[in-house]
Amino acid sequence: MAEQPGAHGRTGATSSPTAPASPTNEASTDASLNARVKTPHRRPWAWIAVAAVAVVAVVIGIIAIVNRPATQQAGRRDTVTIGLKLAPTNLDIRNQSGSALDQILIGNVYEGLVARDENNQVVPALAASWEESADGLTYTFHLNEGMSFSNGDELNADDVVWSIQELVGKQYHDASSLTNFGSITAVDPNTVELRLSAPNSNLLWTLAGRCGLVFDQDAEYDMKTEAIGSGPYLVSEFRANDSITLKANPNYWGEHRAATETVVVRYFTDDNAAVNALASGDVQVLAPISENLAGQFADDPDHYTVQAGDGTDKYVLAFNGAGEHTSDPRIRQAIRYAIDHEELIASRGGADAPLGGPIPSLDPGYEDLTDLYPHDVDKALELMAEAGYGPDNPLTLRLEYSNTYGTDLGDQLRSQLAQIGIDLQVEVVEFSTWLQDVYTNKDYDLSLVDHNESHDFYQWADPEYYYNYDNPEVQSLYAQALAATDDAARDDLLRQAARMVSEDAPADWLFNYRITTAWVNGVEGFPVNLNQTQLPLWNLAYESE
Amino acid sequence: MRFVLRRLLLFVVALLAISVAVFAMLRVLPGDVAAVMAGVNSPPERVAQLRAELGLDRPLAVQYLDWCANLLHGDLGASMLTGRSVSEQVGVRASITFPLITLGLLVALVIGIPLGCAATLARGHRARAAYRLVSIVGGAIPALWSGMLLILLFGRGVGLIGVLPSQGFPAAGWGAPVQALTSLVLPALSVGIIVGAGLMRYTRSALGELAASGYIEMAMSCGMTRTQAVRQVGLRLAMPQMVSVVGLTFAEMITGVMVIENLFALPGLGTGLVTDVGNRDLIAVQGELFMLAAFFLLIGLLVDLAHRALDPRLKASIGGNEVSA
Amino acid sequence: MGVDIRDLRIAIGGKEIVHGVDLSIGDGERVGLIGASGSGKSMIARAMLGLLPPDVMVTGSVMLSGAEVIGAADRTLADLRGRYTGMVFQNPGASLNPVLPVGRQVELPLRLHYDLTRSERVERVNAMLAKVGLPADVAAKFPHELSGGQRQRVGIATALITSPRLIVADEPTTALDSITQRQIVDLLVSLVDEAGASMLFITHDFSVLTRATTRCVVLDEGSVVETGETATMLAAPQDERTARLVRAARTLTLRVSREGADRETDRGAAPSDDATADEHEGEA
Amino acid sequence: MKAAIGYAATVLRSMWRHAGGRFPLVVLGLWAAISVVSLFWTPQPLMRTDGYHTWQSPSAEHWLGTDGTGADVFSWLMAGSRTDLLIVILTVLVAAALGLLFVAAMVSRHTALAGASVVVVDALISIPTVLIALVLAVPMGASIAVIVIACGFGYGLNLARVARPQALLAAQSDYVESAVSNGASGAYVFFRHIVPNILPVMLVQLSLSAGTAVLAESGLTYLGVGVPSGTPSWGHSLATTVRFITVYPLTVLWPGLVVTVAVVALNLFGDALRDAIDPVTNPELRRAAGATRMEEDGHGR
Repeated sequence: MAEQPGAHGRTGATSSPTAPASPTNEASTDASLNARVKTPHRRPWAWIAVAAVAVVAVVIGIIAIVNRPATQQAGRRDTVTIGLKLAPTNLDIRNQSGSALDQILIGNVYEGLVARDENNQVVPALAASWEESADGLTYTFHLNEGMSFSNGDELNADDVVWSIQELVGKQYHDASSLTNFGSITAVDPNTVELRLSAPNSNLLWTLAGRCGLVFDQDAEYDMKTEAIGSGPYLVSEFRANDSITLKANPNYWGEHRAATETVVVRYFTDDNAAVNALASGDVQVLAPISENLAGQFADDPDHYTVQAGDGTDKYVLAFNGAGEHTSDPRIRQAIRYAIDHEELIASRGGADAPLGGPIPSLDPGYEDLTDLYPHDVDKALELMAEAGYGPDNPLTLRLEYSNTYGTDLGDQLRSQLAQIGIDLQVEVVEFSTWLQDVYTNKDYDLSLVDHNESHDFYQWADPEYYYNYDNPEVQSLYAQALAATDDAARDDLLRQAARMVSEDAPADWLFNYRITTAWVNGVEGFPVNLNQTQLPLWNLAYESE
Repeated sequence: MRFVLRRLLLFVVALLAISVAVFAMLRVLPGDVAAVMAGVNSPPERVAQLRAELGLDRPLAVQYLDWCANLLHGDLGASMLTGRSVSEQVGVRASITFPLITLGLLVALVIGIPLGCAATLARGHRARAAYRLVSIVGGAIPALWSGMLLILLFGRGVGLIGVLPSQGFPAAGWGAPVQALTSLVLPALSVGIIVGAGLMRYTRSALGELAASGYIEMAMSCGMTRTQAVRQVGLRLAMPQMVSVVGLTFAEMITGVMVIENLFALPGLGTGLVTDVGNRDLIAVQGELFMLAAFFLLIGLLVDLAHRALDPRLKASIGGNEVSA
Repeated sequence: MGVDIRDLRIAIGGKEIVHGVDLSIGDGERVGLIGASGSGKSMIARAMLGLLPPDVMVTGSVMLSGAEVIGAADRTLADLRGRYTGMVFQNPGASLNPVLPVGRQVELPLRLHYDLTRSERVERVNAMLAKVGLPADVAAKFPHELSGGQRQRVGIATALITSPRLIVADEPTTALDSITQRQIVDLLVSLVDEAGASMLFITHDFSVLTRATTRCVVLDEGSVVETGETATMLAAPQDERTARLVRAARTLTLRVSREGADRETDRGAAPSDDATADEHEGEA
Repeated sequence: MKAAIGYAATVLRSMWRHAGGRFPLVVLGLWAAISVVSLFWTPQPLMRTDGYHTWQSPSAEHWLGTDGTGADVFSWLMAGSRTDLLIVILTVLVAAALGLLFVAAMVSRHTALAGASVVVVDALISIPTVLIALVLAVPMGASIAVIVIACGFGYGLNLARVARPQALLAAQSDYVESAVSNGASGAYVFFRHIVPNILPVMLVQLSLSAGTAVLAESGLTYLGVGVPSGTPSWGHSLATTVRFITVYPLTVLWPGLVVTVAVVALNLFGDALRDAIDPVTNPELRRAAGATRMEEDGHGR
């Protein structure tokens, strides 16, 4: 805004626009004033500008230095930051649902009698070994010796008994999956005996989840904001929906001692922010990373590793078995024929696996059922025509699902189903609304959920479940499978049941979501498989190059 | 004095009205926090049990009065989901959001007012058209988009000149002041540019009106240049109006701020509110909405008071609403 | 040497409003510039002091005491204004800074141009306020707390505080009732004469003109129509347009003074934005 | 009525004559035209997705490429224009109706009502639009109605506040006094005398609000409380693609650009409208009105 000459346009007169000097001397008729005229001084704009530029430069320099990714000398880091997606709102693993809690707490902070490994098999944890009676009704667990909680309290058979009795007595979350539970007693400080009223072939697996967790009966703390367990880590800070800081548990008793002193877990709802965090070095691991965004890291193998892992996430497009139109099996089958699973998977980056039935590859009873309902639009059109609908006479159906899955799937399903004369009205709602409408009130035609739990076939054997799927044969097969004392027999029964379910088409399994994990080279020991259900971090280490 | 009392009374009445409205609206919503806690693998009995534990099965009026009673003690209750006290939770989130808004506003002021002055003083058709274009285009960019563009430019690890963090807030919060501040720079720029463009427009029009007025001529006739007069007298005279505009902007900025917080993964009030509404954590939402509303009402009150303090013509009059036009 | 204006032309948006005006004011002379509304007389006054907005095209020559005004740098002009020249505006309510106490307003030209201590300035301001007939406590008051006549006295005090050689008074009495008009004109004339300054007095009111000026220039639609002794011209206008102006001005004066008085009372009751008042006038 | 059409024609004509007015008129005209066309035709069927051809670069088939579901970006933007147009029109109507209602209350002859409404407007105006939208979205779900109600409410309040001084002047004017003393009803006086006086302010303010509504649509849709899934809108296009800006910057460019251009056009429209309906700056209007009153010395205001 410097003053420029020519304020008044041009001078038309002959007189030159020289700066007037004469009036300045005798401008006032008051001589005493004329003597004290201020000498007009220009402000040193140039200097101010230079100073401003300098200040900005210095500030940017400081910012750049402060924010430089901490380039410490190569070597093992004592802090590793990992980025996850679904954030827990509280730490109360006994009451709050959601796999986010299982993921971060089980195996890290809380430990169960038994645990699962990367292949979804049951392995020892607090119990070093166990025996099962021949009738499958009594399980005897032999606990490790010298176990303790992070607060120093001893962990013995009494704590185990108390924890499971509390679970059953107060019906904490997941208590219902402890089918046929009879009683639990402490035989001695290191032995626990669990009795069932009838055999439950799922028992050990169930105990590897929330049901088998052991809590300190003497500790008093707010379960929502704190966690006291026996695992290799303890929660040093928890910010709801944002981050959890895990520190190595100094009182840890076992072999899974934390390899890294501090693990910071950050949660990103925005995929782009997550990717930026990995790119900028704020996190060293990202799981999951959207396959479509992983390209930039996959293309840079010198610095990053990108890998997809197996999981038990089943994207279930459920058809309401009691729905006005979806109770017609022809329509359900038509929908299954109409959906092009390969296309869905391709649009998501191609990492996911097709899934033709209710049991994913890591669960017992898995069988490739994808050829039961291959993509066949003609067949679908035929079935629709039988049911009295077609492209000229479309059937309107409503699909309701939670906004956590994005809008793309709905758009794609609408497009695919439009070809066979289904006008799909897609409603993307909040999870709580979905819970109310679909899960609780069963008021829906189609619903889409990622059922990420493992061993969850019971859903199809429960006529009260929101699927409204009631097949006594399936229910009987599942009951037999539960009662089986032999794993092979159990798997066979489940296989039969799964095939039956898939044939009935109470739902379409869009795909088995495989989690893509990306990490900075030098990170070791981060589980790739099943890392959205349980994420043991004790072995996680980062050796920077 | 009477004016202040009246405004305060209004403030209290408005708060009360808002509390009832928020409560009533939230309680008739479908879905509840117990169902969210129970998740998709729990039998209905478990939901009922949780409802009872959380006290959601009591009559609405009882719940409301209970909440009001606690409110009188300055207790907004504890979030059903996180178990933390709502006031503490809001405080933690506000410690990100309000600095963000303030920084954004600062950016807006730094951009808007000088550019507005320059636009007023610009000579020639072309210069003025250019300024106008800047202000209009600047105000027409969606926050989402400008935020993204800024990340592409300056985001550390992804940007062309990647020097600034583009996501998250340091775990230590304001305990690490430099990191905290730098993590707010890009978000603040994103919101600030848009608001700044609006402010520039407003400054220009307010000053433009004043520039042709006798006040500027008078100041010039006393010996100021036009630039000096516009900056010293014009800005000062525009200030009462500007304060009102900035006050309203402050409230309206929260929209952009919510988007920006999501984009930059900042755990502030915006992201918190969206999550809590989604989880039907009614106690928390109620508390947050109430505090936000109270805050914005307070801003409104302060703006009105500042407006009066800045304009001696209003200060003198009584029951000023008749004149504040 | 005073003021010498040669072939002054002013155009707004390509439309010429003042068409080559010549005018000169000698040292210590009081000259009137008279013309109907829209004749361009206020524009001339503003062009003389460089007050016109930058998009107004001004050509020709305005010499203030030997210095060229047209085309001079902003800063140079600003240095002249308030020191060599002082200006009294038509409507003090719309020109006195409403957020500045009267004392600070009057002090402004002193502060901008002269190196005085604060107490020296206060002393001069108080003396000036006394000279224009305002009570001492006015210095701490805001313009809106004063009556129209008092405000114009503040305006005069501001214009004269530095004892400039040239006073430009742009319709200083139009917004006032007729009794106050006379007082203000008399005050202005006496103060100008006392300081030995020259004055350009702009008005459309011949009755005021006789009191204020010795010589006058008649302007009509941007051109000078007639120049001469004020008294002579009033008695026997040479030009037909002057004659019309004289008649028109006489009737106009009556009406305007009444309106002005009305407006004064309005303001006293409810001080309001002057912009609003102007619009109000526009509606009526 | 004829007079009103003539007035509108004069205003539009003089807007067209200025460069600053022609651009918004062209853009808005194009916007309306595309909205109508998109109802019958889009280059690609709107709802067709193609998982094998996601994130395609522009081609003869897909003029602006495809998005993450393989849908045609250009078709979606075309169809989005009608949703945004609808939102803008409805929001403006709601804002105008509410604004007038509040103005009527604020200049009402019942001083208690007038005072109370001034106070209420002052209080409500400080509640951000997004909070209203967020709360509304819970029972209503994501929907256009949420945007329209929340924005219409907020902008209506703004309008009332801006138009109040003019309305007050009109309400205190002589012709209203005389109309009232002649027994005219309140509604008659309001629509006959006060509304015409605040119309210029209203039009300008509403065109600004229209621009803000387009921006609000994109923001609210991103937050999940705006346009529902499956309804094409610019905000939807922006929100669903913006995450991929680092990978497919070109695809994200278009929705942002469209929104920006539309909002610029709406703002310029407001400015041009203000100039065109202001008798001081628009000589044509003066001529049309038969008024030849010149401003004193040409630089009144």
